[in-house]
Amino acid sequence: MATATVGKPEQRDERVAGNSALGKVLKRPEVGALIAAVAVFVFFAVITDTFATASGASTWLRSASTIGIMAVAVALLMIGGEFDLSAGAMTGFTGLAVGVMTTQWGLNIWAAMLVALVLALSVGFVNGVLVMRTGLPSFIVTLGTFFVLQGIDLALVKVIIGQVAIQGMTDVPFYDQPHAVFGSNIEIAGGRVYASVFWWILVTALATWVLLKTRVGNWIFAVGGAQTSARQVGVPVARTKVGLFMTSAGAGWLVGMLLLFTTSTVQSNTGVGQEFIYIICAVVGGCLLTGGYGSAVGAALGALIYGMANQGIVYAGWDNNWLKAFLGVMLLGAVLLNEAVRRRAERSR
Amino acid sequence: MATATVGKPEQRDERVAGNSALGKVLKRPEVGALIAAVAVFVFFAVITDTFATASGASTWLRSASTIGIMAVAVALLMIGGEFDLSAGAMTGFTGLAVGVMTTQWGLNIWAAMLVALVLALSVGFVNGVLVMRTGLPSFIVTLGTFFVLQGIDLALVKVIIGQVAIQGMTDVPFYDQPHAVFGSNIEIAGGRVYASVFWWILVTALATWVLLKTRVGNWIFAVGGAQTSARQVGVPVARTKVGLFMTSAGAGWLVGMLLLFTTSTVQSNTGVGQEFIYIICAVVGGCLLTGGYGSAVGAALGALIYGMANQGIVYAGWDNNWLKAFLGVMLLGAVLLNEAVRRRAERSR
Amino acid sequence: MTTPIIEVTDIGKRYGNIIALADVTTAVHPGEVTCVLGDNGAGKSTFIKILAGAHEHTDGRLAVDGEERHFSSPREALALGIATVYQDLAVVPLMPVWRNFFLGSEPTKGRGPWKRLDVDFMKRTTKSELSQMGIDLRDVDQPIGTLSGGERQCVAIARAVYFGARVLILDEPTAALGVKQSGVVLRYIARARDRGLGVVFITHNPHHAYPVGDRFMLLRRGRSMGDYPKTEMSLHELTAAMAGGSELEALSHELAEELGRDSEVAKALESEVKELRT
Amino acid sequence: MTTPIIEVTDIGKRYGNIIALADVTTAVHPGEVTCVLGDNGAGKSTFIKILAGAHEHTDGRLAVDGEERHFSSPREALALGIATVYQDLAVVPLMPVWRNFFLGSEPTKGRGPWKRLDVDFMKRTTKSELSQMGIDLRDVDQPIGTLSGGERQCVAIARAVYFGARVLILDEPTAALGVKQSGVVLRYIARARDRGLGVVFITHNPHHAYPVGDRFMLLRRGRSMGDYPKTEMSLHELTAAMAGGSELEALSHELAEELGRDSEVAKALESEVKELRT
Amino acid sequence: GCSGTGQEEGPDEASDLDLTYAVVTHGAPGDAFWDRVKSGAERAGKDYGVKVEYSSDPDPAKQSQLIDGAVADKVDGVIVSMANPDGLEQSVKNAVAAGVPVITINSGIEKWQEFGALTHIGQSEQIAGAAVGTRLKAAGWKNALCVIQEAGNVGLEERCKAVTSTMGGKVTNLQVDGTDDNAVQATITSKLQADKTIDGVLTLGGQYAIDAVAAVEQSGSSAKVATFDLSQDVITNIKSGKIEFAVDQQPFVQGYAAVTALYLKSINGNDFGGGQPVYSGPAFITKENADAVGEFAAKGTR
Ligand SMILES: Nc1ncnc2c1ncn2[C@@H]1O[C@H](COP(=O)(O)OP(=O)(O)OP(=O)(O)O)[C@@H](O)[C@H]1O
Ligand SMILES: Nc1ncnc2c1ncn2[C@@H]1O[C@H](COP(=O)(O)OP(=O)(O)OP(=O)(O)O)[C@@H](O)[C@H]1O
Ligand SMILES: [Mg+2]
Ligand SMILES: [Mg+2]
Repeated sequence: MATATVGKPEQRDERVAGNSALGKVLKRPEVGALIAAVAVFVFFAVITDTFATASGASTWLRSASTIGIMAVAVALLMIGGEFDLSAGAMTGFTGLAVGVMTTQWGLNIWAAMLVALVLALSVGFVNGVLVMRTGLPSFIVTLGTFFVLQGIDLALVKVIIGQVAIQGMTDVPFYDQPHAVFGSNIEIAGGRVYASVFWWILVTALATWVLLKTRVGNWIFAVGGAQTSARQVGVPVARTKVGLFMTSAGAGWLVGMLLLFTTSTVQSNTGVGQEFIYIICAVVGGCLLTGGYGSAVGAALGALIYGMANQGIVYAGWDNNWLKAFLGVMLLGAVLLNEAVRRRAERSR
Repeated sequence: MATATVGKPEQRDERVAGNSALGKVLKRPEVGALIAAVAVFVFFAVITDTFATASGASTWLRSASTIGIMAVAVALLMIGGEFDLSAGAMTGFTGLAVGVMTTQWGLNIWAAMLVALVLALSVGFVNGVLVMRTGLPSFIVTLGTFFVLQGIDLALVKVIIGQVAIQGMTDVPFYDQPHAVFGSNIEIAGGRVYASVFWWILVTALATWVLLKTRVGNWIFAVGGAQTSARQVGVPVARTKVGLFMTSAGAGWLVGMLLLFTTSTVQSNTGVGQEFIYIICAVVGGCLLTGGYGSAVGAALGALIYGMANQGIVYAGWDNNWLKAFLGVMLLGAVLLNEAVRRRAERSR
Repeated sequence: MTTPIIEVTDIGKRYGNIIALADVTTAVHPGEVTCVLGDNGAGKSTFIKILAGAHEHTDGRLAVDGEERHFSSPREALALGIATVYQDLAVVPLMPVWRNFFLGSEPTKGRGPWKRLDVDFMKRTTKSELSQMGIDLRDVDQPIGTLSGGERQCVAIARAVYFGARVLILDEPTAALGVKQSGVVLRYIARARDRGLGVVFITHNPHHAYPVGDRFMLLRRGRSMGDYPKTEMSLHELTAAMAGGSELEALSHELAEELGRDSEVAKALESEVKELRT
Repeated sequence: MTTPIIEVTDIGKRYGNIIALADVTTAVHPGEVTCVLGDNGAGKSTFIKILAGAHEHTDGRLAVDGEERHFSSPREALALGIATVYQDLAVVPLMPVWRNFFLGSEPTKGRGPWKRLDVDFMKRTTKSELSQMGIDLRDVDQPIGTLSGGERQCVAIARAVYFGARVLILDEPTAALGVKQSGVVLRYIARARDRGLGVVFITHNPHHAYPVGDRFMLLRRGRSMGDYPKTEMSLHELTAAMAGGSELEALSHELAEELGRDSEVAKALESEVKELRT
Repeated sequence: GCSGTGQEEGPDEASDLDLTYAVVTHGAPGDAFWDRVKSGAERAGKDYGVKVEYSSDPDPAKQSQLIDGAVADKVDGVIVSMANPDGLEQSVKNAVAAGVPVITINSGIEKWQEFGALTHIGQSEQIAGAAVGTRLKAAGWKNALCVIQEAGNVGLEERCKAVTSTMGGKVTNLQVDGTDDNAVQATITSKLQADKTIDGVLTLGGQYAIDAVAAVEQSGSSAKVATFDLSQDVITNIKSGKIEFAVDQQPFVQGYAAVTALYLKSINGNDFGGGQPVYSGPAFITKENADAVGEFAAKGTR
C-alpha cells in the first residue's frame, strides 16, 4: 500500500521500470530540436564546403540571431497562451523611429533609442491591456496593431522623410557608440561574429532562467496551460500577460536596434511577414500553439534550424526557385525528427 | 426539488430570469459579425457615393466571394481544431495546374480540371494523414506543404512554361464552358454579379447545413472542442479530420478555378499570404482559434467585412499607404462590436 | 457459468517507464456486476480504459467473445456493445447537452442528401433521460461545460446506460452525485445486470459497491490482489479491503477521537485494524 | 459567539438569464465547520466560488471582517487567508506536480536578481505533504495531468490546507478519494477547526458531513432552506435532508427490493419517506 | 463660349472640371519603385489641380477588381500597370467600353493597343533589363547574381530574365527575404562564399544594393555591384565607387507623364504619344552624373 513506503523514499519504486537519467534528459522539450539542429548542421557540413567553416558559420549565425531573439520572446508569449502578430512590424517600427528622430529631427541618438523603447513598450502594454480587457483573441488584437504599425511605418515615414527607407544613418553624431553595442562584429577563428549573436545568447539564457527558475516563469506556464485554474489559485493573470506582451515588444525594439546598427538602414517593410517565422521557429522548437508548454532554448534552436536551412540551401547551390520547397521539406524533417525523439523518450525505460 | 417539475415541462422554471427569443438569437456566434458587417456597410455607404450602388457592391462582393469560400472551409477546419496554411497556395497551385495542362500540354480543359481536383484532394489527404499519424501540429505540417506547393508553383511552372504567369488561357478549346460555370457574370440591377458570389453563397449554405444538421457536423465540433473526449465516445476522429483537410483543399481547387476562369490567368504567387487572411476572416466571424466553436455563416460574414473594408477604403479615396492601418482599425472595431453584442446577449434577460 | 464477454489475461499498461498496471487476469460475465476496488492511483481507471479501448494495453491479452482483440479506438469497443462512463466524463464542454448526449451515435432522419440529425428526438430524449435520474435541466441547449459537476456526471451516465448494449463500464459514477442520484445509478446497475448485461463498476464507497456487486476485484499499486465472489466476502471485509494497507491504527484512533465514533470512516478503519490484529 | 470572518447577505449569482443562486444569507465563523448541503445543481459550487473570489456575485453583499468586499479575483481572497479546493481542482495539467502545488505562492531564495524558486524545498514539501495524505507519488516531476483522479484531488487539498490561513473552503474534496484518504481529509478539517480556522465543507456524503460539521446550510434549487446548528439535527434528519424532495417513496421501495435492505442509499431514502409521512 | 475678360478661348480650368484619375498598379505596398511612381502621379495631380487616387495589388485578380471599382466610381481616367495583361484584359476593356480613358504604364507594352488604351508610358521590365544586360556585358561581367527580393513577383522575374538574355554570361537568380535586411546580407554573403567565381551582383532595388555592398565586403569577394533604382545611400556608394552604376527607370516620370496624358485628354482631347508608346527611361547613374541627381534622390523622387 501507499503508506508502506512513507519514510523510506530511497527505496526503489516497483511501479517504475528503469529510470535512466538519459530518459529524463530526452524528455525536455528542446532536446528534439537540438538533435534536429545537429542533423541539419551535419547535412550541410557534408554536402557543402563552406557551411562548416568559420566564415560560413558567421553568416548563418548572423541570420539566425535576430530571428532567434524574436522567436524566444514570442515563445514566452506562446507558452503564456497568446500570440503577437505585431512582433515583426515592431522591429521595423523601432528602427524607423530612431532613424527618423536622428536623421530628420537631429535628436541625440541615445535619447532617440530611449524614446523608441518607450514607444515599443507602450504598444506592448496596449496590446496586453486590450487583450485582457476585451477578452478578444490576441491573434486579432495584435493583428490590428500590426496593421496600424505597418501603416505608420509606411505612410508616416513617407510623409516625414519623403521616402520609404532611412538614409544617411552613418552620418548621425555618436553613431558609432550604439553601433559598437548593436552593430559591430569581432573576428573569432577567422569568422566574424556579430553583436546580434551575443545578444541572442544573452536573451535565450535570460528567458530560460526566468521560465524555469522564477515565480514569473511558473506563472507563464500556468496562464498558458489553464488560465482559469491559474486565476483560481491566485496567479496575477493580467499582469503576467501584459508583461509578456511588453517583453515581446521590447525584444522587437532590441532587434530593431540590431538591424539599424548592423545594416545602417531600415525600410518601411522591414519585419513585415516575419511574425509568422518567429511563431514557426517557436513551434519547431517544441512550443505548443495552444500554450502552456515549450522552452526558450527550443525556440532559439528553431531559429538556428531555420537560419541554417536558409543559408545552407544557398551554399548547396540548389536552384533558388525551389528554396521554399527545400525549406518546407527541411522544416518538416526537423520537426518529425524532433517528435520521434520525444516519443522515443516517452517510451524509454 | 428536481423531481417536482418532472412531467410538467410547460411550467415556468423559477431558476431562469426571462427567456426572450431575442436573447437566444443574439447568442449565435455569427450575430455579432452580422451586426459588425452592417455597421461597416452603413459607414461606407454614408461616406462614399459609389459604395452602396449596384456597381460598387458588385466589386466588393466579388472580392469578398473568393476569400469567403476559403474562409468558410478554413473555419470548418478551425472548428475541428486544425489549421491549413497551404490553403492559399492551393488556390494558385490548382489554377496553375489547369493552366499548364491546357495551354502547354493541350489536355482537354475538363479533364485538366478533374486532374487538378484529384491533385488537390490528395494534398489535403496527405496533410490530414500526416497530422493524424505523426501527432505534429497541423500548423507545422501544412506549413511544410505550403512551402512545397509554393516551390512547385514557382520553380516547376517556370521550368515548364518559362514564365511565372499563365497566358493565353482564353484560346484553349472549350474555354467558355468552364468559364460560364466559374467565370461569368450576370447583370442584376445595373451591377455585375460574378459566378463566384453564387458559389460563395452555395458553399456557405452547404457548410452551415453540414455543421448544424448532420452527424459529421457534430463530430467536427467534438474533435475540435475536446479530441480525447470525442475519441472516447466513439467519434471517428481521424476520418473527420482528414475529411476536413480534404474539404479545405477542395475549396482551394474551387477558388483556383474561379480565379482562373474569371481573370483568365493565375501566377506563381497567387494565394501566397492569403492563408492568414482566411484565418483572420474566420476569427472575425466568431471562430475560436483553439477549436470547437464557430460558424460557417460567421466566417462568410468575416470575409464580407474584410472585402467591404478593403474596397471601401479605396472608394473613400484615403491615402493608399494608410490602407493597412485603416484596415486594422476597421477589423478591430468590427471584432469589438461583435464581442460587445455577444456579451450583451449573455447578460440579456 | 456463462461464457465471459470480455476476458483479460496478464494484462498490463505502461506509460513510458511508469507501470500503471501489471499482470491482471479477470473476466466480465453477462448478468454479473464486477466491482473493481482499490486505493487512489491503484490503476482502476487504467484497467477500464483498456477494456473500453481508450488505451491500448502494452502487455498481456484481451479477448472479447473468445476472440483476441487489440482495440485501437473506443469506437471498436462501442461497436461491440461496450459503453463506458469515464472518470473524467468524456464530454465536450462547449457543445450543448443534447449534442453531447448523442455524440458518436447520432440518430438521423430523412434519406440520401436529406439525411439529417433528428434534433427534436435528441432534445426530447436527453431531457427525459436526465429527469429520470432526478436532474431537471433548465435548457438542454446549455453548453455542457456550464452544468454543475453532478449534472455533467449524470449526462455521462445516462448516455452510457442508453447506449450500453452488452457491457456497461462505470468509473466512479457516483462520485459527484447526490444521495438520490446515486440511488438511481445503483438501480440502473441492478437493472442492467438483470437484463443480462455485464457490468464493471468502480467506486470508493463500500455501501455502493456491496449491494450491487457480484464479484470484487482488488487492485493494489497496479497489481491484482485477487477476484472474490460475493459469497466469500462480507460488507465488513470489503470495507476493510478498500481501506487497505497497514499502519492504520494510529489514524483510526486519532479519527475516532477527533470525530467521534459515529464516523463511517473511523469505523471502517477501526474494523480493519482489528482484522489485521487477528 | 465570535464575530464571523465572512458574512454574506441576500447574495445571488446570475449567469446571463440563468439564476444559479439567490438570496443566501449566512456567515463563516472561526473555529466552526459549516457544511453546505444540497442536491446536484443546487448552487453549492456557485456559492463557494463567490466566497473564494472566483466569481463576482451579482446581487447582495459580501463582507470579510465586517468590511464589504467585491472580490474581482481569487488573489484578493487568498490575500485575506481564504484558501479553496475547487470541485474541478484548479490544476494546470501540463505542469509538474510540485509546480502546481505552489502555484501562485511560490517560495523563493536568494535576493535581488538572484531571487529564484526554492526548487528543492518545493519538491520535498510536495512529496511529504502528499505522503501524509496516503499518496505515494512516483515522481513529483510528473505532469499533474497524468495523475489519477484521486491523486490529483489530494494535491489540491494538500495545497489548500498548506496555504489556508483563516478560512478553508472545500468543494466535495472527498469525491474521488479512497476510504483512507477521506479519513485524512476529515482529520484535516477537524484540525483546522481546532486551530481556529473557519471551514466551509461541501459533500454529498452524510457520513462525512455529520461528524465534522458544526452547522448545516441547505441549498435547494439555488435558494437557501435555512442554516441549522448540529444540536438541532440528527444524522438521520441530515441524511433525509440531503436526499431531499418528495416522490421518493417509489424509488425507495424499488431500491430496497432490488438492492436489499443493507444499501445505505435505500435506507436513506426510506427514512426520508418515513419522515415525510409523519 | 465667350468671356468678358478677353482671354483667348482655351482648355477649361481643371478645377471647374473636377477631375479624378485612378492609378492602379501591381506594386507591393512600400516598394520603393512604386512609391516614386505614386509620388510622380500625385505631384502631377497637385500641379494640375486634379484628384489622383492611387491603389495597388500584386495579385492580378485583385488589381482587376480595383480597376472595376474605379470605373464604378466614375473616375475620369485610369492608369494601369499591366504586369499580367491576361488578368487585366477584361477590366481594361470594360473601362474603355464605359468611356473611361485608359493609359498603361510600366509593363504591358505588348497589349495596350489591343486593349484600347490611349497610350503606353514607360519602360517595361523587358526593355530596362535588356539595357542593363548590355551594359553589364560591356563592363565585362561573366557570372552575375540577380537578387530577387520578392518571390514570384512577375516584374522582377522578367527583369532578371531580360538581363540574362543580353548579358551573355551566366546569371543566377537569388531569392532573398526582402523584409529582413539582415537575412538579405547573410544570403548574398553565403552565395558569394559558395561560388567564388561570381563577379557581379545585380540588385533590383536601391535598398538591396546597400546590403549587397556589405555582403561583398564580408565575403571578401571582388564582385562588383550594380542596381536598379536610386536612393541617397546608393548615390553615396556610387560616388565612393562601391556601386558601379544604378539604373534609374525614372518611375517618377511614369506617374507624372501618365497623369499629364490623361489631363491633356480631359481638357483638350489630345492623344498623348500619337498612338505610339512613350519611353520614360532608362537613365544610367554613374560616378560622373551622380552629383546631378543626388539632390532629387534624397527627396525620394528619383
Ligand atoms: N457558467 C454557467 N453558465 C450557466 N449556468 C451555470 C454556470 N455555472 C453553473 N451554472 C448552473 O448553475 C447551477 C448551479 O451550479 P453549481 O455548480 O453551483 O451546482 P452544485 O450545487 O455545485 O452541484 P453539484 O453537486 O452537482 O456540484 C447548475 O444548474 C448549473 O447548470
Ligand atoms: N498518462 C499517464 N502517464 C503517466 N502516468 C500515468 C498516466 N495515467 C495514469 N498514470 C499513473 O498510473 C497510476 C494509475 O492511475 P489510475 O488513473 O488508473 O488510478 P485509479 O486507480 O483510477 O485512481 P483513482 O481512484 O484516484 O481514480 C497513477 O499512479 C497515475 O499517476
Ligand atoms: Mg480513477
Ligand atoms: Mg458543485
